[in-house]
Formats: sequence, C-alpha cells, structure tokens
Amino acid sequence: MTTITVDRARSNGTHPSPTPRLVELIGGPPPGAAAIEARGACAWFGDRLVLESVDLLMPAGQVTALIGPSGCGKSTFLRLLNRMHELVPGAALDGEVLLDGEDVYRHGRRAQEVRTRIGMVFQKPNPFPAMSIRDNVLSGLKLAQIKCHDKDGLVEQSLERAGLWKEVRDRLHQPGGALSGGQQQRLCIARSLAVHPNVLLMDEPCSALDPTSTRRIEETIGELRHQVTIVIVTHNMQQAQRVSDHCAFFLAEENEPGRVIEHATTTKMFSTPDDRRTLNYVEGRFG
Amino acid sequence: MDAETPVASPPRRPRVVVDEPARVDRVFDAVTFWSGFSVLVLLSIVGLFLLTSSGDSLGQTGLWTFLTRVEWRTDVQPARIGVLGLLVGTVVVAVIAVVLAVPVGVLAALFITDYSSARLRRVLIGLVDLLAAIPSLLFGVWGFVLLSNQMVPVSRWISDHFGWIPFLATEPNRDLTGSMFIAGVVVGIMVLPIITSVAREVFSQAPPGEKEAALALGSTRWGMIRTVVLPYGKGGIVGGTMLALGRALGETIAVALLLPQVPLVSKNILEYGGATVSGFIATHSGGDPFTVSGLMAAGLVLFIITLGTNMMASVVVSRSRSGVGVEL
Amino acid sequence: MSARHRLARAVASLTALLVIAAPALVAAATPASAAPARINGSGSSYVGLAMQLWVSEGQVQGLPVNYLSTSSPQGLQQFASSTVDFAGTEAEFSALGVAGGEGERGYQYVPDVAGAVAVMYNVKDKAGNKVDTLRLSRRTIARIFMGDIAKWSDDAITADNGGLQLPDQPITVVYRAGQSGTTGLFYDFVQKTAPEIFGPWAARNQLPTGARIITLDGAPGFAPNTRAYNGSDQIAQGIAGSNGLWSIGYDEFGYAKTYKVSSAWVQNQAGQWVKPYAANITAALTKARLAQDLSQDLTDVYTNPDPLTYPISAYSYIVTQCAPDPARPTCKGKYTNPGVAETLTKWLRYIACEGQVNMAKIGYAPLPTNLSQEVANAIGRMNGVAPEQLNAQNCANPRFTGGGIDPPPTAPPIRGGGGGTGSGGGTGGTKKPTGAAAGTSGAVGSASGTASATGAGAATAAEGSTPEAGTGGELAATDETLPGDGSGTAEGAGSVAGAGTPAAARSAGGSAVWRDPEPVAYDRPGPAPLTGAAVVVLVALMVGPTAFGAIRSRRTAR
Amino acid sequence: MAGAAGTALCLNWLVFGRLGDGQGWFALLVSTYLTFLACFFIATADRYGRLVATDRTITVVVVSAGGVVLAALASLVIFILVLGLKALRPGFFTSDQTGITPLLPSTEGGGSHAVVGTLEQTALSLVLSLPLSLGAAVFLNESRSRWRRPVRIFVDAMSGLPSIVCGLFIFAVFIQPHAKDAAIFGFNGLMASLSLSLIMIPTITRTVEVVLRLVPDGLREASLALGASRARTVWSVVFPTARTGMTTAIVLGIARCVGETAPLIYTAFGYDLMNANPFNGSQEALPLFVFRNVQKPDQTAIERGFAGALVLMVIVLALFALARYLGRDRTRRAAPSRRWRPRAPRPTQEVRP
Repeated sequence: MTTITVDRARSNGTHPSPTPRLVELIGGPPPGAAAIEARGACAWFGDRLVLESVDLLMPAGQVTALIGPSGCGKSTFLRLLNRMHELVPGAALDGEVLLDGEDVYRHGRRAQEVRTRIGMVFQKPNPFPAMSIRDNVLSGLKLAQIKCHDKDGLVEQSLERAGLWKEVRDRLHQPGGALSGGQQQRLCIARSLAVHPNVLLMDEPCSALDPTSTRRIEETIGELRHQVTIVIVTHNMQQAQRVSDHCAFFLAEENEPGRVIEHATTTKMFSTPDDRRTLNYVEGRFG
Repeated sequence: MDAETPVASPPRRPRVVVDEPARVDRVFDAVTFWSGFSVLVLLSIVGLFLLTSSGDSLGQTGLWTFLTRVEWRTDVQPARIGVLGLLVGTVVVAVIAVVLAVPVGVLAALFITDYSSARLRRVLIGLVDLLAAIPSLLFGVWGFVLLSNQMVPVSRWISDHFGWIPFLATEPNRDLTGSMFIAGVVVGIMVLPIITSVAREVFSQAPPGEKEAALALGSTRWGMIRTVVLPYGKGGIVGGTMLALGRALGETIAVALLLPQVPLVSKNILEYGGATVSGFIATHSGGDPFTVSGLMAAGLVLFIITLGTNMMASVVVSRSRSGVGVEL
Repeated sequence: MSARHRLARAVASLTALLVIAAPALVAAATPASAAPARINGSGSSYVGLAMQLWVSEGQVQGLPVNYLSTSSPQGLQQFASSTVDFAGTEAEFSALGVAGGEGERGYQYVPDVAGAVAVMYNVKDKAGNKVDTLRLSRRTIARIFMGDIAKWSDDAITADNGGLQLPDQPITVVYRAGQSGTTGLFYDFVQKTAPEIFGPWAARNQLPTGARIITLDGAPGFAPNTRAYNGSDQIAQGIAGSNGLWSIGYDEFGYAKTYKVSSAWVQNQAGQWVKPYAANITAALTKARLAQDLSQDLTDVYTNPDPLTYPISAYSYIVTQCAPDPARPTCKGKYTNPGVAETLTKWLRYIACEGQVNMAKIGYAPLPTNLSQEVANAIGRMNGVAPEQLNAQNCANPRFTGGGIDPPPTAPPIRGGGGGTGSGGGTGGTKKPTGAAAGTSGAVGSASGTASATGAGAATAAEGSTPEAGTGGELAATDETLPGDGSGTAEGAGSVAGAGTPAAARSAGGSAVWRDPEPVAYDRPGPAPLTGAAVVVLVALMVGPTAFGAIRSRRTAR
Repeated sequence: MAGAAGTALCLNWLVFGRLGDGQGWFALLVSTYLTFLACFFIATADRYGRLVATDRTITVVVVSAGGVVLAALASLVIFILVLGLKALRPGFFTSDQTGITPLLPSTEGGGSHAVVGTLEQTALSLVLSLPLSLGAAVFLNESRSRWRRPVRIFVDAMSGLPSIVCGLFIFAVFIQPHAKDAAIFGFNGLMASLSLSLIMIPTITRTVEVVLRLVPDGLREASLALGASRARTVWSVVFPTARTGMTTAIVLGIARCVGETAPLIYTAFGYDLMNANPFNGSQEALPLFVFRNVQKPDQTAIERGFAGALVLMVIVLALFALARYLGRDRTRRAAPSRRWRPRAPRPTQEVRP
C-alpha cells in the first residue's frame, strides 16, 4: 500500500487555495514521475516483425516525443511500454521495458499494476459514455481498485491538472459524451491523471482535434511535465518542437521493421540532427 | 529469463510474456467460460437427446420409411409412422405464407425507407417491430375465430377462377375453413414483420451516393429504387425471405388451431385438411413413449430443415453486399 | 451512485419484481393443511360435458380437480405414465390397445356415467329445407360409416325414412382425427352390426379387426368423402356449420344438444325409432355385460330387444389407482400422496350420487344403483376400507330416489317431402312443416302431462324475449322440444327452465343461429361505451398516422 | 388521384352491378384496386408521360403495401380488444375458474391463476436462463477462448429450434420417465420454465452478444489502460455502456417468452384453479388459458379466452413499450442519422414544421 500526497495548489497556479489540500490515494502507484527505458524492444504481429531492437530512455519528469511517418511502429512502441501491446491477438514482443529500473515484463509482474503506473491517452477521445464527468474522472479509482477518501478533491485536482476544471465545474454530473472533442480529450487526460501515474503515454492526442483544443492540450502537457513523465506520439513537427524535451525519430524502411533512427534533445533534433533522414523528415521533405 | 536476453542482436523468437491474471479475472474467466460451455453442453444434450430418443421409433420404422411414409398410426402393431404427410403440409403452409408475405413485406419496407417522412418512418418502424413482438398465439386466435370464416369467399373465388390449377380445384359444398391456404395466410401475416424489418434494414443501408447519383441522372424515384436500392438489397430480401421461411416452418400454435392436423397429403390447399410437423406435435401431447419418440423424430426432421434454412439465410445475407451489418 | 449500481438496477429491475412476486405468492398460496391435494385428470371427451359439470361442482365444494378433455387413449397413456392422477375413458386399456396399463401403477375402472353416441347430420331435402327428423336403421348407419352407402339418395336411407328421398348428394363422413375412445365405441357398433361388410372393408383399409378401431387417420379413404375434426366440439361445430352440409358424423349426444345439431333417430332391435335420451340409454345398458373388473362388453346392447333401447350406448369410466386387492389383480397400490386420494374419493363419492342428478339434462343417463354402489366399492378399494352402502337416504342418484325416468319422446313423423307420400316436388315450403311440428308437439305434450305444460308456460313468460337458438326454422325447434319436455318432467322444478327454453324458441319463431348466444340476463351495461371509446381511439391512432403519411408522401411525390 | 379513385370505384360499381356475379368482398376489392391502378396510370400518363406515371403508380402500390401491413396489425389489435373487453372485468384478476360452467356468463370467473402462472413461469425461466445467457454472451464477446466458435454455432443453431420441440424435449426427458417418482418432475411450472429457458437462452445470448459487440473497443482499451482487470472492464465499462441495449434485448426475450404457448402444452398441462406453487402440480399460464378456451364449445368460454388474449396482448405490448423506453438511446440521438432521404425531387418537403 502506498500513500500519495499531492500538493494541490502546486498543480495549478491560477486557482490558489489558502491552505493546500491533500488528496490521498490508497493503493495507487508510488508518487512522482519515473523514468522509463526500453532495451532491445521488438514487437511482432503474428509473424511480422514491426519493431526491432529499440533502445530508448525517457527521463523522469520530461516530455519525450516520438515522431516518424505513419506505420513506423511509434504507436506499437508506445503500447509496448504499458503492456497494451499484448492485448492484441497474435502480438508478441521481446526486450525489456524498465520502469524505475525494473522490467515491466518481469515474470510475475501484473500488467494491471504496470498500467496503473503508466497511464495512457488515446488518439480518439473516449470518455466512458455511461458515466458522468465526475465518474469518468474517478473511473480509474474504481477500475484499478484504488481507494480515496476525498473524491471531490481528487476530481477537482485532476480536472485542474488537465486544465478542464473551470469549464466543467458546474456540470460534473453531465455525461462525459456531452463535452466537445477537445474537452473530452482533456477529460481523458484527467481520468488518467486521477490515479497519479508515474508515466503518461499519449498516442497522437490532438490528431482528432481543432487547433484551439490542440493548444489547450499542449498547455496542459506543459503544466504536467514536471509531475509526470510524458511520452507523446505526434505527427505534428511543431507540436513536438513546442512540447517535448527529447525526441526520437522512428522510421520503417521498405519491408523492414521500424527502428529508432535518431534520439536526441528536441533542440538538437530540430536544428542539427545527425541523420540525413531525420533532417529530411523534420523539415517536411518526406513522410 | 529476461536477464539473458541479449540487447543488441534481435532474437529470432519472441520472449514469453506471462500476465498473471488477477484473482477476479480468473474467476471471471472461469465463470464466463463455464456459462458459455454449459450453454454448449446444454444445447448439445438437447440435440443428442433428440437423436437418441428418436432412435426408438426410427430404429423400428427405418429412417427412409419414416421420411417417405405419409400415414401416422400408432394403434396398429407394428406402428406405422412417417413424417412425409406432415412435412408436405409444413412446407406447403410455409411456402404459401412466404409467397404472400414477401411482396407485401418488401414493398412495405420500401415504403418505410424511401417513401415516408422521417417522423412517419419512426412510427412505422415501431409498429412493424410491434407486429413482430405479438405472440403467434394471438395471430392464431385471430385467424381461428375471425379470418378463417372471412377467407371462405376468397377461397371460393380462387377455386372458381383458378380451379384449372390442379391443387386449387375444389368440389362444391366442401368445407373451405381450416385449409392450408388459410393457415398459410395467417402465418404469412405473422412473418410479414420479419421480412419487412430485414428488407428495411438493408434498404436503409443502400449507399446514399449511388442513390443521389441515380437521381442526379434524372431518373424517377422508382427508377432510382430499381437501379440502386433493389439490386443493393437483393441479398437482404433473399435472406429475409429464408429467415421468414424458417420461422414459418417452425410455427406451431397458429397452425395447431387452424388445421385439423391429420397427416394426409391433401391434393387441394383450399379445402379443410392438412397437418404440419409442429402443429401435429402440439395436438398429440400425452402419448406413450413410442409415440413421443416418433414425435421427437418428426421434430428432429423439422429442426434439421429449419436449421438448414436459417443457415442458408445467414450465408446469403452475409455474402451479399448489403448484409454485412444485418443481424438475423 | 456509481454506474455499476445503475447497471445492476437496470438489469434486475424487471426480474426483481417477478422474482419477488413468485415466492411471496407461493407462500401465500400454500395451504395450511396438506389435504385435499390438487388432482389432475385427462382423457375422454365423450364424458367431457359431464366432467365439466362435475369438476366445477367439485371446485365449488373445495375439491381442486382439473380435467383436460383430450381423448380416452391419451388419458390412459398419461395415467399409465403417471403424468395424471386419473383418466377418463369409455373403453379399457386392452380394448384401446394402450400399453402400460399393466405397469406398476395399477388401476381400477370406476364407472361414472352412462352415455351414448349420437349420429349427427346436416342435410337438406329437395325443397332446400333442413331435415331434422332423419331416421336411420342400425344397418344403414353401419353401411354409411363404412362407405358402403355414398349418396343421400340411397335406397336404404329412403326406405328408412318412409320413402322420403333426399337429394342426390354425396355423403361426407365426418370422423375424429387422432385416437379416440368414441371412435372405438362407434366402430365396435359398426363391426357388430354389419360384420359381413366390416371384414372386407377393414381388410381393404388395413384397419384392425381384433382390437377396436380407435383411429381412422391411417385409412382416410375408408369412405368416398371423409373429413376429420380434432375433437368432439369441432365435430359438432363442423357438422352444424354451413360448410357441414351433406355430412354425417358420430359424437357424444351431449354435444348434439350443446350445438343444436340434428341427430338421427336410430332404429333398435324392436323396430322402434329412438334418440339417446336418458331412458333409452338406461334401457339399452341393461344388456351390457360387465366383467369382474367392471369393463363392459356391449355386443348385446346393440341388439337389445327392449323397445326403448338406444343401441349405441355405453358406460364411461374413471381410471384410478387402488390398494392391492385379491379380487382385483390390477390393483397394485394406493396413491402415494394421501391428499390426492382424499380429493379423489370425495369427488367420486359426489359423482356417484349428487353428480348423477343433472346427467339426463345434459345428454347422459344416470348410473344404475348397482353401479353407483360400485363407485362406493371402488372408493373402499382406494382407501383399503370397507365400502359405504348407498341407498336412497344417503345418495341423491335419481335411480335410488326412485323417481325413475319418464318415457322418452317418440319419433316424430317424417317431414320434408310431404310425409309418407314419397318424394314430392318440395311444394311444402315452410308453412306445411309448421303444421306438422305443432301436431307433434301436441302429441308429446299430452304424453308428458300437465307438469311439462306448466313449466313450459312459465318459462315462456320468463324468457319470452330470449333469442334462443332454434335450429334453422320451426322444424328444428320442434325437434328440440321433445327432449326438453322429457327431461323436464323427469326432474321436476329444477329443470323447468330447461323445458321451457325450446318452447320459448318455438314461440319466438326460431332463428337460424346455431350457437347459444350470450345469456341476455348477464349482459351488464357498463363496458359498452368504454369499448366504443377505446376502439375509436385505437382506430384514430392507427388510421391517423397512416392517412397522414400517405397524403403527405403523395403530396411530396408530386 | 382522387379522380382516379372515384373513377375506378364507379367503374367497378358499374361492372359489378352489371355483371353481378356476387363473388364476395375479396373479388370486389381486388378488381377495384386493379382498376384504380389502371385508371391512375392512364390519367398520369396522359398528363406527365409514361415514366412519371410508372413512378407514381409504383408509389401508390408501395403505399398500399404499407397500408396492408398496418391494416393487419390494426385488425388484429382491434379484434382482440373488442372481443376481449366484452368479458374483461376487474374480477378477471382476482378470481380463477372455480365452479365455472358453460351456463355462467363470461364475466364470471377469471384468469388470476393464469396470470400468476405466467408471471411465475416467466420469472423462473428468467432466473434460470439470464445468468447463463449473459455469461455466454460475455464469453462470446470478451474472451479469447477457442471454444467461442463452437458455442456460437450451437447458440445460432438452437435459436432455430421449434418451440414445441423444447416442450417435447422436457416432457420426454423429465416428465414422462420421472413423473411417477417425484412431483417435481410432473406437470408443473418448473418444467414449463425449463422449456421456456431453452427458448430464452439462445435468444438472449444472441441479442446480448450483438449489443456487447457494439461497445467500441476503445472503451475497453481505455479501461485496461487505467489498470483495470478484464472483469472490472466488463462490469464497470462494457455493461454500463451496453446497458440500454442489453435491457432491451432481455425485455424482448421476456416478451417472446410470455407469449409462448407450444412448450406449455407439454409441460404446464393447464389448470383451472389457482396453483401458485410452480414446483408442484400442473399450472395454468395465460397462453394456455387462451388456447384452451377459444377451442371450447361454449361462447362464454371463447369470450373468456379473448379476455385472456387481451391481457396477454397488453402484457406483451407493455413489455414492448418498456423495451422501447429503456432502449431509447441518449448517446445515439446526438449522432447524425445514417439513414438517408432522397433530396432532389422534394421542394416542399422541409416546410412542414
């Protein structure tokens, strides 16, 4: 059993409280951001190798962007990180994924526990349609069987961290599906944050959204970056440049599995990449 | 095992990942598996039992004799039972029902999808579903008390004008109630909603682009329906028809009320007489074990035919262009 | 308020109500004392009308009895397989060829009532008037039902009816679909009456000659024109209906009365023309040979020389379990549930005595005293105790009380073609028979005395406006008057109304309705406007949108 | 159009009046209709040409087909309503058939025993079949067992099992061989429920499985990504999402079960008195009550049968309405309708409020 204490005031400066309220989770992940590292990660779908030998360190409390053309294995890699990959029928994998130095695929380790620590936001916003906004935020608690004594506080805190609190504070009991696309996506982020994960994976979170909503999500990412390790898959170069600290460029050659071509800080990637293919890609010359 | 995995060189075989399911998942898996499995077991027990208990009578009668013999007599030794007289009635009633119901059902479906306004369409869909939900008993009672007598002049008229068709000729002064024709009409009304709703489902999925294209080329609405909607919905119509046929074959209580259930191959569908497998079973409750075994065998034959029809229906519908999303 | 709770509530919302209701109702309905338990029976439709009466009377007395009128063979089969507690039958296990009677359950035959098979018909004379005084000799009947006589104009029928020739129409023989004890009884009569025709006929149609013919399904071509119906009710309805013209069939007499179907006057051994009224059945069955186990041999009944005899009469039985008895090898054990025995014995005791009172009125004949006593003996066997001795003091059976049965009506003169003058041109129309009817009625009135006349008069006053069913005109009404008068005098005041109703019908001129309409007295006011309003609303609801949609879609089509 | 109809009617009247062959209502109807179509076609062809005339004539045919379906429904409902209301009194729900003879009016006595029997048998069969069929539906949709395919095939096959065979099966398995041993295997409500369960299980399994299949996989992934177990996912995400559809499916399954008559003939046997214990002794059910009474000789029994039929119809319609009510989908309403309407030739169509 772990107890997390989160200073609510820190999470959003725009809404200061005189005394910081503490929202405790009982049974959730350990507090704080955690580094996640892939070593020799490979992935198969059936007999087809789609990702080969990826070594990548995503430092704690930083934003790592995964970029690359479609079908190069970015999303597969992301799903490999929190053991969603194995849910696909016929999927197989190899290598290690270290969360705080510990392999998530270690024998005897539960995928459920891993997923609690590594949250995920999907390409299409998918709030649970049968639940209200509040229940959506709290759904992680129920689903992962984490206890919390101050549910209202947690709802407020999570929605604030996702930058949604002010917009929905008066209609917490409306169904989640009634929100706009961007709001739904932020609700999904809030849902993931409510269980206080150490890592948050985002699979093209803005691809289905309009520019305004995209900007709001990006702001949210910016606000979250020191509380949780973020790995984001994006097709949008500008977005990667704006939000990420590190970048990894994935590429799958013709009839070849996807590989990491280059991995560096964002500044370096977008100014002086080592590989010509990276340069071509970030400058929009192919892909 | 993970420690040995070399990092640099990609391995040929993926590593084995074991996700220890949580206890609740193990319970969940067990519960769902066993309920699925027990449904399987239950249903196969039903099937097996049908087979084995039919064995008594089939063994005594012989399968081929059973299938080709018209009479059904358990009062003589050895009993002479056969299912053909019942099967003919079953098929005749079902075919009459489907032949009458298909044109009306398809046209009604067209009316719903392409001719009615949005609001009326909602109402009509509801009403057709409602018609499908009404128990067959009520159709049977309605046919037994009301329609049976109302249809006599119709039968008379048909036999007067179409009597040159052999099976439509009736002699004067014959009882024209309780005929396979009337049973077919009642069963036809009963299966009407099935055909209508399946046809409506496929018609409503006809691609709007093609429909608009047809209209844009200056065709009338009927022209559009003929060139786009009907070809598109062909599979659905055939599938719905076969589904309705399956339902009509298995229909019990209405035909039990309407037909005398004497297993004869009647030469005339307009005159009193006729029997169907399920109706015959329904009116012959309380027999000795041998009779029950014979009835089981008859039920099994009916089941196999119904099964075949339903399967063909689902194959036709799923193979057709329109039927992919249609649930039968 | 989590989603889980809402789901649970939603899924269970419907079941909960039903599920909670069930045990509560079970608890409420479980009787405090074990006895008497519910009993179930099934079988003969021959005795169905009597059963209907007995069951409802028993229920009023707190005996939960249930009887499903199917057919004798089915009843015996269900009894043999222990799915019912008792069976009704008019023939024995052996005669019906039902296996399982010798099973571990054991059985005894308990006579319950005497009845008769009537020959129903629907025929018109050449003038188009309905014939309702048809006379048929036993041999003619047998020949008709073996297809030997195929036309109504056959000489044998003409001869039976004093030269009245019926139209040259094919006879449609109506029979029971499926197995039936009535079929068994009737064709036993046919076999014994015309054995020389029966032998080749049975062989030709592959029908059994050793055992009784309990179903004709296997030989539907046993006569040139045949039609099967699925039960006693449907036979009567089928013959009576307009589609039943030119048909003839056999059915229990009570159904002929219930549906007002004409039934034939049958010539007995003494040459008299009779219908199965109580006195005639009683007279016939004096020659029934009862075996040790009370099963009946009816051969002598068919040829009973008593002038009152109605030859196609038979006793009906209830089959029950009984305690082992050296005199009865078929008795193998009591009912395991004492409550069943409790109900059944009480009910049988009622049938033996009070239950016989109204039998004559509904087309049966009460049991003779010795058979009522046999019912008491059977009750003793069921309980394993000494039987009660029945007598006029403790048993209301009319045969004990000595009132006896009044002489039945005699056959009316033949009508339809000008009496005995042969086949006329049908000049009579409706006026001529009316005179004949009045004459007949007068004759009967004088025979049955003043009591019947008074009863009829009172009833006429009381129910003068009742649109009582006639049978297609004055002729039929007259026909029905006869049994009414007969039974009315036999049973006194209680059946005056029964006697009066046909009289009322006659005074009202009769009608063409073949079924009893709903009794006027019970037609309470009240629902009519509601019904009307509901229909109006419904029609509006149905037609409104349709018309609206049709108009609209047509308009848009323009 | 009205002109065409009038012409047709008059023409037919004339033809029939002249020929007067008296063929009955059907001949008149058919010939009137055909003449009407012909007149209509000729009239429109004269004004607009053949193409338009064909189109319009077909429109008329299609509309009348819709009318036929509605007429069938209306005739059925009105007929049962009218005949049923004759005998239906509040007493129907409070008394059984104790001491009812053919001479008593149809308003005497009632069908409370049948209503109770139907409710108990339906409830029992629901209790028996619901857990199993829900479990099987979840199994078919949420597990990855290789047994899924055989189970699905069997469920599909069994949904085509004629209902009378279900009753016959229970009769042959339990009642005939074992009725002499124990009352629980005699004719009773439990046996009826068992046979009804055989009908219900495939029906509910199939429909619920279809509904579960409609739940987007994204929701399952989202739930799993939050660290939920699969059981949790099904219970807290899939079930609530599919709730309306599942309830509708179940209610429609009940509606089908309530009206089933055929299996009851072999299992419940029928009974004229109240027997509220479904485990002992034969029991009545509304369909049986109707079935037996409409076949009885006396008019009063037929009227009682129709009162029962009316009650049965009301129950089924109520269940149907309940299903529609529960099934009204809040999420789908927001989504644009995928149904399509032809737009081009209808200038006046959108004006109507």
